Amino acid sequence: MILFFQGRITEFLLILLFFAFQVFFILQATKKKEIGYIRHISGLDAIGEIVGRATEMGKPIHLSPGVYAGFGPGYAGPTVAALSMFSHVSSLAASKKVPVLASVNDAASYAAIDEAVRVACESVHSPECYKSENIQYYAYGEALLTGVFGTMTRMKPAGNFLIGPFGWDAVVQGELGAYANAMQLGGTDAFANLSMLAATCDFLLIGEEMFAAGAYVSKDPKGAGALRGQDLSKVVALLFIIVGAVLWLAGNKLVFNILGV
Amino acid sequence: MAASESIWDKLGNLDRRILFWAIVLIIIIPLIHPLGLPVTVSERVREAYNFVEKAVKPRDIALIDLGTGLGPMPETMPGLLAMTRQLMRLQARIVFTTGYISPEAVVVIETVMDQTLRKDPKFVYGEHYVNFGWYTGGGTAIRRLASSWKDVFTRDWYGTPNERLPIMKDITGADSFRLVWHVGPEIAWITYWKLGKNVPVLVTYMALNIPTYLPYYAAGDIYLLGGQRESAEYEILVGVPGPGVPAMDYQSLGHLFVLAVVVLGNLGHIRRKLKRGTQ
Amino acid sequence: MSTRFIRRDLPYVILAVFGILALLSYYIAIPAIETMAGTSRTWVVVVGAFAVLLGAFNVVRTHIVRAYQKKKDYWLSAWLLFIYFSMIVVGLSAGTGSGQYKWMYGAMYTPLAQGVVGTLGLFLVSAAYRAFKIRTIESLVFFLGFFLIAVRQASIGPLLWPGFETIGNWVTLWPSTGTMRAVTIGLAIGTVALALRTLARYERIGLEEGAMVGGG
Amino acid sequence: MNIDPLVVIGVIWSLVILSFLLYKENIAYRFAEYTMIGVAAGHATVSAIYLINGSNITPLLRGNLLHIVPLFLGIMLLFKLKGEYAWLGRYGIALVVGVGTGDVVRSQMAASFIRQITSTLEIFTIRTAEQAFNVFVFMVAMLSTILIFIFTVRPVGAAAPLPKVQKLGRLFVMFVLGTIFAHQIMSRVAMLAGVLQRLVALFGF
Repeated sequence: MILFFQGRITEFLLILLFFAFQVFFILQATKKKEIGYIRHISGLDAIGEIVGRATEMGKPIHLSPGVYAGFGPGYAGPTVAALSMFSHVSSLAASKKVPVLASVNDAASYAAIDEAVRVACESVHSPECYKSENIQYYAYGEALLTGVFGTMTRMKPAGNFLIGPFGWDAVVQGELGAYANAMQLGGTDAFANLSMLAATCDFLLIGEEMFAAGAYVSKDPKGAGALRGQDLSKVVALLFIIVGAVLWLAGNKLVFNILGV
Repeated sequence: MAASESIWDKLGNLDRRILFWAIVLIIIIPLIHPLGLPVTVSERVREAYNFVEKAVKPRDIALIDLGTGLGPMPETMPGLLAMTRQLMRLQARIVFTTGYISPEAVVVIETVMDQTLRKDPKFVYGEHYVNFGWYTGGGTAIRRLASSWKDVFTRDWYGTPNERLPIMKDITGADSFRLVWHVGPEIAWITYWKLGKNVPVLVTYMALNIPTYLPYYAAGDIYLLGGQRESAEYEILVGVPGPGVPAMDYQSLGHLFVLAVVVLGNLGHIRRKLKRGTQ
Repeated sequence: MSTRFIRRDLPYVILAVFGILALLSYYIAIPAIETMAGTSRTWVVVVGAFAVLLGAFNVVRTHIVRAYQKKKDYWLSAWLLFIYFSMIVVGLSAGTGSGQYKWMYGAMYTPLAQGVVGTLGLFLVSAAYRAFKIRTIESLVFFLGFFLIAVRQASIGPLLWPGFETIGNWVTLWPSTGTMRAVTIGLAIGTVALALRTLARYERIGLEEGAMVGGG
Repeated sequence: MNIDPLVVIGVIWSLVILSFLLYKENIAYRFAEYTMIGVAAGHATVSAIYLINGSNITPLLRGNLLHIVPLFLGIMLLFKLKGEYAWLGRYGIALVVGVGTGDVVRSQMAASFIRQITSTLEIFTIRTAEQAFNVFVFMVAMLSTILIFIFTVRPVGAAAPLPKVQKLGRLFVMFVLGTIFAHQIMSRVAMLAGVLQRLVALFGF
């Protein structure tokens, strides 16, 4: 086919299929208006707990998307996940009048997070939760960390959300949060930095759990439908692996070849 | 009994500054007085070295791309220097670029060139090596580089236009390169250059990134040099002394110290548990 | 066009149009799509640069207010502003390649950055000290993995017993790669699903105003 | 002895940063922090101005009118500084997020989905019993870990063992996180050593 690039056709069809799963289950769930079974995800349940703690203590919460935040192809995924998560967290914080701090070193992510927090706070008319000086832009990773050193020691936030494309800064941000006795939720894509968040944070989102945040936290049929669609995509992946492996052992490379079309 | 128990508990509850000072001393002492602990070469490193030896012919073009700033340099610099020296010995031509978020990595390129290429009068800037410096856009730019080099770079870092650089006669896109040596975390090199254009990709990065890259390594997509230790091993293979091997002293001690710290952290806790068990 | 459309819906239209364009350009071989996607990528770079200005101006405003109101450490804010404007004056008049500019950067940013990076060694030690308290089976397994590799990575380990090297390599290549591959596939599915939801406006990413799309 | 003043300044700055941890939060540290933020913001501003000038204003003045779009979006972004007009900034954000989101789909599908599955299939070229064992361990780790991310299947009937398998998957994940923590020691110690090395070198060892 001339219309498609060679070697990317299966890939494209799979994207369409995954999208169809999402739309189908979201529409179905919205029509039925019921939330099906969703496994307990302790990291995501902790969001309410952390914001609640901040409310009780009368202290702010801190959001950080990590040093690699940005919308380039390598990191856009976790950055969008962070954006979705922060949007939920800040509207929860806004409803409880908890101030939101954020430290970001990528300009575009800074603008997006600033907008997310501002919108969340304005829509519940909670001006104390958003102040433009609390959402800080630091230009470069090292400057970001000195800033976080300062923010953590001086503002002593009660909760710390470390969600996004973390890099070498994971151990610094996690430990600083722990020194400040903040209750921390961590989640990132790269395993190297996830291990540091696992060592420093109270709650951990492993892998895909981070991307389920928006759908899980909303507790509405739409979110449940989206997760259902995501699950079906994983079943497709499992089928590819299992059927492909069995065929491969029998000397047939059909699945392998299909994926390369 | 009570006194000893409090000691155990204290060891499990130390002020972190004691640990900080301890690790500082553990690193400084071998720096002042090298211990010369031995280093062995592992399989992965030998593979990468042999590949370069076999694949690179005189006048082949190699791309060295930095995806990191100054931070990881203690770890990757020995490998970077050894690699550059090996390519020089094989009479390859070398192109430097960096796609890090800030142009600070250009400083690293300058250091590498100062210590290797600029010392050898046989290597002429613009003909045998060239520094294109900094590009923005991360993976997007890497993809554009693969299809058309001049879309991203129309001049080198010092402002010389491409037309005045003799090496540029042979560079159009990914197909012009014999190999890519990427120092950093950017998987776009694998996506667009290895999988897209079938250019061999070698990766050096910090030890902590070995596991992230291992699936690609196991799948045969890349050659991998992870961390200071394997950097030092590469130095041994290339055979020119550098900063890598002496660093293994404090690395070995540092690892043992971290292990000891983990045990310390558990002492009070385990003791309490044992005591509860005997009662 | 209503205000509602301009303020709430139009951003999503922009997001979806350019997102779908970027997505399709990789799969569908129509030169016009490729060109438009390429153009939009250069736009992103420029808008990103404006975002840098936005962020920097916000820093400047914050510290002007602090310096003016004489809050605690106001002289530090004044110093920050002094540094900021000197960088700009030198950078724009003499150029970023000039000796003065390089000196300012090299005398301040580079060594400070190196200092910050150096703290990672310290933070790692304190994280190790606190993290590996063996309380549950999960933390025991966490420690076990740590122990196997830490002993291998110290070049003393393989000298004591060559088996450490073999076990360390085996563990990293088989069970670890298997686990990480599963997580990578999960991440891919999660990312793709989230991205598609974002493009289709099922996901909240903070561009909406007034009534929320989801709960919260 | 000839000492470069930059080296001395560099070592002092690094020690000031370390003093935060080796001693405690102090005024010298705060001074360093504000300096850092000022320099970083200044450098970013200068780079951004050059970038806007080079890749937007210059081509625009040469008559390439399409460049008006990002210029317009960018200027609207700056309205975020003024509370009531902040919503004007959304269009620029939408563009950046949109392109990034579109791009990420394909980079994830290619490198992290298709490629990971095909390379999993490739390991099934089994010749020896040892290989078979390795592949078995690999698959147990992989399948149990993938099943962690099944969120919406109620564990009844055929799916009843699901929670147990998920627990096994979590153990694998924790084990790997432990190994990776250990992989990091080298990098972090090297970073600290980089700073200390300059300090030691200054005193001439």
